[in-house]
Amino acid sequence: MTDITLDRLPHVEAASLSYLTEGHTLGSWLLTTDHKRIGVLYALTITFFFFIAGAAISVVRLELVHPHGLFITDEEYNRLFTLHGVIMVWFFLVPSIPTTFGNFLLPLMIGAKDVAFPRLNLMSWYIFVAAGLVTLYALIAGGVDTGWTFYTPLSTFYANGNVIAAAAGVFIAGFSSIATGINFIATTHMLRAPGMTWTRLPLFVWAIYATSVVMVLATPVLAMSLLLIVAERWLGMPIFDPANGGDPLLFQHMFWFYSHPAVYIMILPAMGVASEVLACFARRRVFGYVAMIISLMTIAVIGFMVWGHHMFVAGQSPYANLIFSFLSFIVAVPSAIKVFNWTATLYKGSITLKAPLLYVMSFIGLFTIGGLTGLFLASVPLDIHLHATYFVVAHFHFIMVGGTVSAFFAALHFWWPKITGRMYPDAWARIGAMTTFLGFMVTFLPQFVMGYDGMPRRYHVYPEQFQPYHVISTIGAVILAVAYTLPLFYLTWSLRYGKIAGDNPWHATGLEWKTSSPPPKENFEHTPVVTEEAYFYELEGVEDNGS
Amino acid sequence: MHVWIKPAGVWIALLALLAATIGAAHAELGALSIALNLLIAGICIGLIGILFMNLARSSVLIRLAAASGLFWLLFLFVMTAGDYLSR
Amino acid sequence: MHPFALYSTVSGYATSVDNFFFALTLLSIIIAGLVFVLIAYFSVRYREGSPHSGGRRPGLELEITWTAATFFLFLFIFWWAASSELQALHAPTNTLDIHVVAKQWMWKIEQPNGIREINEIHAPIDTPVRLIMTSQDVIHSMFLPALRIKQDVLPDRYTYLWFTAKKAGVYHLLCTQFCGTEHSRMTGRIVLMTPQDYAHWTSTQQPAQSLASQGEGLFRSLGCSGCHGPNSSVHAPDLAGVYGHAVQLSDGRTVTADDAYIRDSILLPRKDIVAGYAPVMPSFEHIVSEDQIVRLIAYIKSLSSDRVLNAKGERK
Amino acid sequence: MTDASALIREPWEDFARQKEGVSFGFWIFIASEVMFFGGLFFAFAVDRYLHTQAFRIGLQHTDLTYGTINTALLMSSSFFMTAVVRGAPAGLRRTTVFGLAVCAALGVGFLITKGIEYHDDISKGLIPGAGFPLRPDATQLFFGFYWIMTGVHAIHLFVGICLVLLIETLIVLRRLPLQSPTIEIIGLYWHFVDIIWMILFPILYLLGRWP
Repeated sequence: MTDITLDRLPHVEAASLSYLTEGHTLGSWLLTTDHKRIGVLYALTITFFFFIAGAAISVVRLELVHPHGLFITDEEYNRLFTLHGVIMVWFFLVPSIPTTFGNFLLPLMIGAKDVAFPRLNLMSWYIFVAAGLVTLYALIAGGVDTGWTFYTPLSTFYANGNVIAAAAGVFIAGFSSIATGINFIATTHMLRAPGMTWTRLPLFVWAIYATSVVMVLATPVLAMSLLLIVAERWLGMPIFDPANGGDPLLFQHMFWFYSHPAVYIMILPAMGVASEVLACFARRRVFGYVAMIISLMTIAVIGFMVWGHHMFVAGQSPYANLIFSFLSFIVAVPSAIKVFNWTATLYKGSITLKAPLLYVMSFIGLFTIGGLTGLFLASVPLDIHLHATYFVVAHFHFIMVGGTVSAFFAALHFWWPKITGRMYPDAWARIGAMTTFLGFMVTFLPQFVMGYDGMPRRYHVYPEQFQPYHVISTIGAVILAVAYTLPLFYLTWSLRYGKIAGDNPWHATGLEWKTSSPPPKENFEHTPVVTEEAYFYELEGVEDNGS
Repeated sequence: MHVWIKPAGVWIALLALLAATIGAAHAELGALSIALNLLIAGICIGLIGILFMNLARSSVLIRLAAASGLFWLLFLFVMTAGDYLSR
Repeated sequence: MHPFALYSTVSGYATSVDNFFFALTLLSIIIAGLVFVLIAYFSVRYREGSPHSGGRRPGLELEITWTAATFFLFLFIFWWAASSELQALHAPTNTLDIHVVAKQWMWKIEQPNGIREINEIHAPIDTPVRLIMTSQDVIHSMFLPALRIKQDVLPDRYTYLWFTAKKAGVYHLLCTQFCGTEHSRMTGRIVLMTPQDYAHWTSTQQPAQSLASQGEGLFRSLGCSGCHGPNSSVHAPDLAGVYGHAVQLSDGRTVTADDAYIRDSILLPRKDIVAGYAPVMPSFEHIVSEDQIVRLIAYIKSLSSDRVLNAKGERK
Repeated sequence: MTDASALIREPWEDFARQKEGVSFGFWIFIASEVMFFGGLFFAFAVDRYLHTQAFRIGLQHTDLTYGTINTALLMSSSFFMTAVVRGAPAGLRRTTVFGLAVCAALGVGFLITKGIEYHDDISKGLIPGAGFPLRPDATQLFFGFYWIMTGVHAIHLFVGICLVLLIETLIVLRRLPLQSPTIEIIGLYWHFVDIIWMILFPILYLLGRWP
């Protein structure tokens, strides 16, 4: 079998060689240490959480059609948006791309057999599932009404609900994040194939690496802030309690020290995906490869020093406001550079508008809008007005949903043939991509307007003047819901009926495409040796043809 | 036997520092006393980290990993100090 | 209420915020438009099989250009925003002070002359007005969208907002820090009136004792006057003229005796001890309520303005 | 070394590199732990800055004797752990088994001392809440930190003792070769827990102790 390439084999035999067929029992999945299978386990888990949190916000969105609500109480409303926030942030967005595609692709992309610590990797999935179940229990049985931010003293003394269990769940999820981060950092440093130098690494690997650094160093501070909340609420240990001279702002500092970098945990991998997909479908090297790496790392580091822009009206010193505002503008520079580089990657390329590229274009568009509105919120006087209004809601949904989720779908469509060995119907996927973009814009653009007009977030009942915007937003949400459910159908369909993909359906560079689809358990028959730079597409080195 | 001898020196040094720091805490030196306590704590940590945890003979990569936590912690302390000191 | 308030002329500050907002919006549309148009244009011009595909692209020079351009553009926006923030930082000294105590889920307002309101602030235009705010329970946030201002309201601490409105009208007052079940119902109105109307409104309300004179009563009934009164035998600081002035502390620091300082001195007397005095004052924590503190401060403040007036009078 | 080649695990191909990788991975974990405790020290630093005097009053009510004994115990345990980590790869079985036993014993000694100290604290009523004996109220913040900091540290130490006893058992049963990188990383963990105490000791027992 050494001389025959896999796609020439009848597919039954080809399939028998892959990681998917290494065992068919449930045990062979639940006890696997194969990074690819763990990636798939994560994918299933976070999809579950995505739809749970999506269902919660659907109710909220529908409720907001009427200024006085339609069918739920204030308390239920508060619990639903808290559930949406907590689950989406910690059980979908933070783990989304790193744990699924990071797990699946990182060893493949650097030519390794597996991640550095495979058993730790499996353990981190179990921790994640356990954390998810604890949190879900807390949010559904009894509920939590603090918002995902757990601000004290509301969360410690006044909120009724399962704050302790919810905080414990998120705390446990932190271990999973940290374990994954450690694994990825060690893998990237120690297990690169011969010739895979740092300047030949695909940008996705760089992005996952930068993300892992943030995960490992930011998550523990969140863990500590939650632990202190629990100690205060449960054991009565005063830390933030203003009655004893404690400072609620201290909690906010600790919370945002994690939760701002968490946005970079969400968006950096998305940036990596965008670079991979753009290069492939433009048939060109990513424009400014080195600049892309520098900006990734700059964002990861400076991203740690901007959290105070969440606290401009919190009672923070006005001078600290200025410093945080300044650094927030600085961290926007590398983000802008990345957008320019992606755009320039298309320049003089040879572009095919396949579904993954459409998703990436949607990512770039939405991320650009999200990034630019970030400048508004980095400006102190504007943020004073906009803070805690729908403008902020729209801004971070553009980044975290428009950006990260679009990129997640791009990755799903780009690597689907590699993961499953099957092609999906591209026409349906393109419809999906365009519907997502449309639905997203309809949902969230009106929120910028009503936010500036003064519509506060987390409001169950609201002044009537905002109703038209809410109605448009809800219509958009319906479109968005359809767009997000659509892939569920055609991708599932493709598992059985899709065309056999072959090793490299996109003719992409990158080591993951040099092995079979789906890859064998050990990834590569022989350890690959890398001799060329990343994204060495055919148009590189082709001289100008004079036109 | 050699595995005991070198660490024993560090052990004795640590215990001596413990005595010194308690002395410093009781001497009425005001802020200097606090500075001494913290300085001695720093020396103890340095001894354990560098000699016991073998950072002295570890690779650059491992030293970087060890330093990264402290470096990032600086962000937390310095940026927040900016708030509390100028409130 | 204003149906569509995207451009506010209620105060000069609000208008300047709006000008900045729309300038930034225009700039954003240009940048986003540029990116969108280029992506669309490239997708068509360099589509698969296009004769224009391939060939050398610019490199480092372009990278440096747009990095520098972005950097300086953002620096400029920061400068604009920061200078606007710094201008609005300090309230004028002669403000009309309105006290706000927030609680789940209600705003309690006290006018300087003792009139109490719930979820409603009456304030004159063309007059600098300052809101002195604190909370009895969780963190709330005072948001006056028409004036483009907002400030979190914290328990056991004072925060401030100030504005000089120039257009009378009735506008929203909203809580924008999630504060529990009925957060979205913790709303009210700010009624901006001409100074004449405001004076008229004040005179038609229930005649109440002014905050300061209520405070004077408390000053006696709580026993403050026993030590701080002019004829006391206890060695305690004289409070007349303290407000608004620098106080030398025993540990060498100097602080300005503002509302927060006086509040701390009542609740946490050992925190900032005035130089030359023994720390003998008991804490009034859990003894006085936020409402009472507001009155005590108003009284101490009034001692200060009396003194200033007297001094002026004597000089005459 | 035949013993070592049996220790190679997927996906590693070379034992020295695996050892380096494991130790690198563990150092990243320590960096993460530094941030975890760092957050706690940070909160302490802020509150101490806000209430310097109250924190001094609180600190004067912790028991320096127990603190000192415990510091000496942990310093000594680190010494024995170092001998273990140096001795094990050289094949010094007796040194390893003896060193680990002493380590665990010193760790248990620490927890017992801490337990007695907790008992004393409780009998003095030094638990924040209604009826707290000290004034001003911010002393309660200090004791909030005292309980949380020593508690989280004690949990870490307890985990450390369990790990030490686990590898001790495996080594005695000859199920864990002396060359295993596991011994080194458990040593690193032990030292790290010790280092945390080196910070807790001055900030809870010493800073501003003078009367």
